[in-house]
Amino acid sequence: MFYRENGQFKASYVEDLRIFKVTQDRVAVLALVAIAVLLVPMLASDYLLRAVLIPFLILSLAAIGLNILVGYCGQISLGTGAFMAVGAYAAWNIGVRIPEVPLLVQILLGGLCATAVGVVFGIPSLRLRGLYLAVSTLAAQFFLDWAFLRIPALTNHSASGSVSVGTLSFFGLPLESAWQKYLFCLGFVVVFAVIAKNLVRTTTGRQWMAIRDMDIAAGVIGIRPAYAKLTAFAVSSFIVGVSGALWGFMHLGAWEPLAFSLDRSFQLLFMIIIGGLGSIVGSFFGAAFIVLLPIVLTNVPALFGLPLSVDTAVHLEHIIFGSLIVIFLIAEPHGLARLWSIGREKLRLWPFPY
Amino acid sequence: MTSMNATEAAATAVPYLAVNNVEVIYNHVILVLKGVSLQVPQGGIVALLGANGAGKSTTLKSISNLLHAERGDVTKGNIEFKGARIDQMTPNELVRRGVIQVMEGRHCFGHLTIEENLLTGAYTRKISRTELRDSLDKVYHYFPRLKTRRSSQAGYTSGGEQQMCAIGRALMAKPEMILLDEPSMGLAPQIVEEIFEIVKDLNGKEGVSFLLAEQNTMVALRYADFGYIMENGRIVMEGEAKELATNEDVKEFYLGLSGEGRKSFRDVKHYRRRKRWLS
Amino acid sequence: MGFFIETLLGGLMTGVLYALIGLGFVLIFKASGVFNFAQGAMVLVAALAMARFSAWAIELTGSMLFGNVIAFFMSVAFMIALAIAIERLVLRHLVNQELTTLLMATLGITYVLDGLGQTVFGSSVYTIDVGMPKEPLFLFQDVFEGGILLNPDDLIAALVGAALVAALALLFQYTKVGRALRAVADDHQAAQSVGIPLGRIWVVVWSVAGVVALVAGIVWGSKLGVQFSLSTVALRALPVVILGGLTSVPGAILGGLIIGVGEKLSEVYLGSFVGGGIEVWFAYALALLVLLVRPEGLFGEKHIDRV
Amino acid sequence: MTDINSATVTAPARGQGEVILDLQNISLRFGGVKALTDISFNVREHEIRSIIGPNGAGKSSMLNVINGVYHPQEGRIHFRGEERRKMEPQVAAAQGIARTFQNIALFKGMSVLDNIMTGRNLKMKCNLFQHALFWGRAQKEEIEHRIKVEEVIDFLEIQGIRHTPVGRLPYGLQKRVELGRALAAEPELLLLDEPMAGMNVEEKQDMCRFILDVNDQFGTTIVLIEHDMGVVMDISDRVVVLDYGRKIGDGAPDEVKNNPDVIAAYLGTSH
Amino acid sequence: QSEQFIPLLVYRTGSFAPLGIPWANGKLDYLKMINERDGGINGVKMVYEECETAYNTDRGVECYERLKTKGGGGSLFDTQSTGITYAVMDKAPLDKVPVMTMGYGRSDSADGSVFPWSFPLLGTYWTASDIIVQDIAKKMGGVDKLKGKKLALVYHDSPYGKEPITALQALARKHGFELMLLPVIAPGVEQKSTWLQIRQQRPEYVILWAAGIMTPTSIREAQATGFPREKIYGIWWAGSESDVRDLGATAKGYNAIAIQGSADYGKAHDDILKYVYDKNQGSADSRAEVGTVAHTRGMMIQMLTVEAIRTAQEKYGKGKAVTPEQVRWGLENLDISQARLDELGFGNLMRPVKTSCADHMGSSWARIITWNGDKYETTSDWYEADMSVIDPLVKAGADKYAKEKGITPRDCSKE
Ligand SMILES: Nc1ncnc2c1ncn2[C@@H]1O[C@H](COP(=O)(O)OP(=O)(O)OP(=O)(O)O)[C@@H](O)[C@H]1O
Ligand SMILES: Nc1ncnc2c1ncn2[C@@H]1O[C@H](COP(=O)(O)OP(=O)(O)OP(=O)(O)O)[C@@H](O)[C@H]1O
Ligand SMILES: CC(C)C[C@H](N)C(=O)O
Ligand SMILES: [Mg+2]
Ligand SMILES: [Mg+2]
Repeated sequence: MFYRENGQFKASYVEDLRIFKVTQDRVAVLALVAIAVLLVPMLASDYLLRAVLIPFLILSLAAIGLNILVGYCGQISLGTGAFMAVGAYAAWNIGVRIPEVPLLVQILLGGLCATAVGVVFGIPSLRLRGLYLAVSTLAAQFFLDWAFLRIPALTNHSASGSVSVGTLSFFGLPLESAWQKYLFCLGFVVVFAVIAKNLVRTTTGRQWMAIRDMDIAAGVIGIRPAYAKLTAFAVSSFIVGVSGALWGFMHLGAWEPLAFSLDRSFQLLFMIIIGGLGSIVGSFFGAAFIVLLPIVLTNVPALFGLPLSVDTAVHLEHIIFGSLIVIFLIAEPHGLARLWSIGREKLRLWPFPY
Repeated sequence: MTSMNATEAAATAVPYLAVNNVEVIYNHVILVLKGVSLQVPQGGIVALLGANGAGKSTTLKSISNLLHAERGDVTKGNIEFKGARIDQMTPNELVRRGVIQVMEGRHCFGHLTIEENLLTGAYTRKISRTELRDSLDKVYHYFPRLKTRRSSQAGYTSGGEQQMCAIGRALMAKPEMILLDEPSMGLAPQIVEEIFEIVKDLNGKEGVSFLLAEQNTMVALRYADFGYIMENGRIVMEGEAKELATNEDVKEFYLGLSGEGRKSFRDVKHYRRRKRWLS
Repeated sequence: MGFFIETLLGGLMTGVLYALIGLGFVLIFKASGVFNFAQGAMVLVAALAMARFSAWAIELTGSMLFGNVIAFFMSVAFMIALAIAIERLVLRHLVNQELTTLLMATLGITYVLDGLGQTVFGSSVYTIDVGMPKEPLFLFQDVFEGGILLNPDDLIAALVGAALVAALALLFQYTKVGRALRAVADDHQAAQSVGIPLGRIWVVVWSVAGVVALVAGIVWGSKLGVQFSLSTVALRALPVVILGGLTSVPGAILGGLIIGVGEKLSEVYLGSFVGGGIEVWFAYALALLVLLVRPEGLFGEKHIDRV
Repeated sequence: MTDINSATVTAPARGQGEVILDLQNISLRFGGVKALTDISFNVREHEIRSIIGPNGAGKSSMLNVINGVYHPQEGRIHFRGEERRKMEPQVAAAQGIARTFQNIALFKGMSVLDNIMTGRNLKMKCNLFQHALFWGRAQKEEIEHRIKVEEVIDFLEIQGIRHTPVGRLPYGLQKRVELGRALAAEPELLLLDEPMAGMNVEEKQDMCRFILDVNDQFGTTIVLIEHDMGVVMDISDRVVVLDYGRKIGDGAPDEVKNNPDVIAAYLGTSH
Repeated sequence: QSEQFIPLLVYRTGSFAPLGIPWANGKLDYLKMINERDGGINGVKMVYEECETAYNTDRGVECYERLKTKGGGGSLFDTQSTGITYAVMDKAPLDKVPVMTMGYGRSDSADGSVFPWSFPLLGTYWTASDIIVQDIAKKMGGVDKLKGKKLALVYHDSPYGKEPITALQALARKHGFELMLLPVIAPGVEQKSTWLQIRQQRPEYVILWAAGIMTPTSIREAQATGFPREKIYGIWWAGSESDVRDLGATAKGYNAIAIQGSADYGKAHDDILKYVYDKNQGSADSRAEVGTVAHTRGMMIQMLTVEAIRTAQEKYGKGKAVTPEQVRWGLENLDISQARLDELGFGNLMRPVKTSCADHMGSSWARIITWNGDKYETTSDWYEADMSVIDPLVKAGADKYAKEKGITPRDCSKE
């Protein structure tokens, strides 16, 4: 009853082109952003910010990047972790070698390096498809893992192979406390989410989706497959690279290649599948789900006073995690985003069932 | 009145296949069939007609239980075959009982050759090599074109060849009841006639019953005994095929015949709004 | 020269072991068009089951041979039960879904198996001892200095692997079930429509894949010990099946050999120049190179593109 | 036997225009399968040119040759006077050739509107960065093209399903959307592969109307494959008949209808 | 309040679980024993919470974030992982929590003037490297025999495995031996080419920087390529019973370094059995685990923790819980004499430790143990690292770190 779009007519195409077409949605999203910017930093505990919200934001960003490639352009990638690593290491190297470069630029340049690498590893996509392509991205994953582990120049000859970042600042403002880092990440996420949404709702996005859905037909319409695929790789790796740099700089502070291992790639893939392939909001849902689930799972038994040893808890977490993935896929193969939209559909029809 | 006759016909015939008041919902939200009931008598050929999106394919798939694969659910009603409920059976059991569907859009196994495609049709039959050979020859006899393409991968054959392959594959199962979804689609006129001749042949000689969803109303009504017309997920009209063929509305909307006979496609000037029997 | 041959042999042996794991992938892919990421976890679970059952059975019977045989059959039963459970609980509900969905489901299964396997069977290192000879053989000692080293356990494993491959290749090529499997992989719904019982087919295939996983688990487990990390060897086997073609049983073997040899030679001869540790990505790069020439792998089925 | 290819074809009442597409001695093989053998025919500006023939005759392959999906082993193709031997479909699209497919090739995951918008892909000039910001030019361009697309949507009367994902649409509507996508490109040459398969008479009538109107209003040249002889004979200007990859007839509908080779190979006696 | 919160980062799952489980149990058992036997430290009960890292750096960081402020502040973090240590190294000074890394972690953090918050007590990978080389030299009949010889380092390719390289290279330069570096990719189950290379190059000895599943795999591959087990030296984390037990005779002759005397059995073990296991409070599945090398190390770590807290209490108020910052002071002013060790039941397991502002390691004693097919035997006398080699490396590393991070080192002579 409350969620109705009756009476909201779109009088112009500009209105129809809005990201959130229903007034209620628009209000809700603005409110959400306002809360995220104003209320959360004030109210959230340090732990909540550092261990939940910051990882959630950064992983959402990475998921958006990956979703562009997998969800929109249909190119399966298992090398996301490696592309994050490229962003992180590149930004770090720039910072170490040219300390004058401001942090923001460092991170964006990290993203650009990831773009370059992403495009190179995207080239096989011009010939390969599906799982065979996934293998080429796995090659990227393993090769880059190796490179960051074995090429001393990339870690500035750090003996342990792990690198760490110094004190951070954003154009003179310190970036030390949790809320500062949180706001910094939030800024990135909002900006890139809007950019990503813009891309996917215009020609670029339609080209990607066309390639995903049927590449021959796309060619017949005049879409250049090579261009579409490589731009998808480029944009996706850029966003993923930026998120990698944020992950390294804002979340970890110090890292080794293992932080961007294949597990990370799978984790991100899970996020977008659970969240919803080809959906920007879905990326947020997926990230929230994956970040929160382990935390909930470790805390819930304690709430009920069940003492679980950590290893049982971890194994149980795996079991529950795996089962939930399967259950979700069965319930709705298109992810939380689709469940969300079905929910809204029902709400719109409510109180009538169909 | 046609509907009077129809009910009489249905009452007298043995309810061989009976669809009773079926409701189908896709994806938990999209209501597609809104209480469909129909019967196919033993040895009958029944046509299911209707516009695009009326729900013909959905009806057939709810009988053959292929709906699950499309996230569709029969939420109300039931389906009986030879007196037994079949709505909970797996497609495999149905094929064993003799009910098989030829799906719309061919659905050949692209990587298998034409001959392998045909052989998969006999999966449920426990028969000797020679019997299998005979069945295969029978199909090749019906569709000589398939024989020449027998060792090509189905994915590379032409649209019409695939259609023949799909029908031939179903015949390999030696079914008692075939649900044919748009068999004529994409086939050359000659072949269309041939296919319907095959239908008639199987019906006459082997007593196979048919429920066919067809857009080619003209041909369908010529070969069918009985017909149902669907609109928007409901049966809006039913009757003996001959009667339907002479019904004015049917003539106008499904046969393209108006008072003075068939009009050239070039001359049908304005887009006519389709008359709805029910909405 | 002696060393080269040795490395080559080592590579070939490893290759067959990879192929043994790759086989599991190929089986399931052929039969449902699904790439089963859970294969590694299945190897782990199978090996865990075997290790625990055999410890128990050997103690009970006091005979290593008997104990192992009993444990083997118990493990086979366990893998079949697992296959049935997977079909009931997962696959059945995902008929006709997109490939990515099924792929993800197998990733979900991986997690469940990892957790379940370790909860049920424990997470320490266990041993499987089926009495494989462990001491190396040195051949041609008079021809090459130090002889050529050959591990008899590898050799036995290779023979087992080759036998398994031959049997499965025959199954696929010449039986009605083989054809039905391929049909299922092409189009679930159409396969259902002609009466192929998807459920049963899947149970069969996952069971066979489970048994293959068990054999792989026994071979690898008796080499490495059975522990969580065993599942990671599956990732090493991935380039193998890709190279051979995801749909080809003999491809898995050939791919295994090529990758095994390529990997070992590269590590031994090139690795030292760049700091070592290159074999993992080298295997992938090798597979990728072949793919660029043949996008569907050496023996894989061509993707059908028609409009 | 007379050489069909050299036989001159009498120009029908309509379609007097220039030859815009000329195919000479096209042969296409797939391994051992000869899909097309030494086929020549042309298409004149503004006409509706039909290709008919039994199943597997090579009709779809012919369209695939015209728009560059298949590359014939032999033969020459002139489009608008320019010769081309081998080209990619994107290039054909850029030259103004659009088409629909026999097995619907819509982008399943996208809405009707987006599908049709992809048809305007070649006409849109903004780049990635402008799209990313979606401000100023990009937005203006999007709206301009949206207006064109809305025209197509109105023309095909599919307003109601604008935002529906195409995968959920019934077959017939999908065909219509596919036509919309091709029309959105404002093509000079439109290739239609069995646009009316799976439709009932009323829907075929609608479809014919659309085709004729496109042909009339925009002067679009149309190459049509169709098995419904009623439709073909009623609306085409000239008809080519293929059988087993060879051309067995070419001419005005009436001529073709009475050609004994054609009757034997394709039409059969009952029509 | 009168509870002292101890965060416990552990890995009971993952590829290092075989090592991680007894290790974590040892840590737990000691705390339980202290609570049970002494009623805590001067009446302050120890409370604790385990957090599973799976040896995964970012899970470790998350655990750290979660536990650092819990229960009045996590007294100190023993991350059990070099990787996690590196990651929290920069956070700890800001959060003011000490990081104690007994026998692992960042070797140059022994320099307390640059790393006030880090405590690699009892020895680092650099001191371990030196001691292993000392023993090898001894077996070969003198340091001069090393010249021109070849030693191979087979290592887990992670910060953990790479840490000793700096020291071994320095030693190679000093003694004139050649060092072969053979990385093994995590988790270390595929080592065929590594050992083929060893077979080809025939190094004199192999130094094995392995852990978890990688260790038995290495030994198996050594057998498969005919490399004598007597010529392998494992780092202490590769020298637990879980690494070799299942191999039995296959591993016979395999050497490992033991941090301090951690392969021995002491009175502390008896106390644990008595106060914990006899009351069915034991963390391990079987009491046989008590006394195994990895379990004993867990106990040692926890003993050092408890003693650091006790030291802190002595300064900041007995019988009161101390803050992490105060624990740091305790760690920096540890002074455990042999007498005190005997009292604690660690008399034969350890040698005295004394830390200071400049020396955060305290001591670097170690012995070599050898697997006899059935159990480990101590086969060497006590060694101490040659600090003339190690100290310059620590200094160089610490200076570089200070420069990178803009840290002004404390002046230890003033403290
Ligand atoms: N998988 C699906 N999910 C959602 N809606 C569906 C699905 N399949 C069909 N529908 C909807 O159900 C309705 C009936 O479709 P159906 O395919 O049964 O029609 P039809 O009568 O066979 O049409 P046609 O003649 O075009 O084949 C259509 O409106 C269609 O949009
Ligand atoms: N890519 C391909 N590979 C192999 N054979 C092909 C390929 N494309 C077409 N063929 C073969 O070429 C012949 C002509 O096919 P085409 O699709 O052009 O027929 P068509 O005239 O369109 O028939 P229909 O009316 O049945 O659609 C067929 O026998 C088909 O099997
Ligand atoms: C050996 C490993 C499992 C842990 C070890 N403490 C390290 O330095 O990382
Ligand atoms: Mg239909
Ligand atoms: Mg065709």
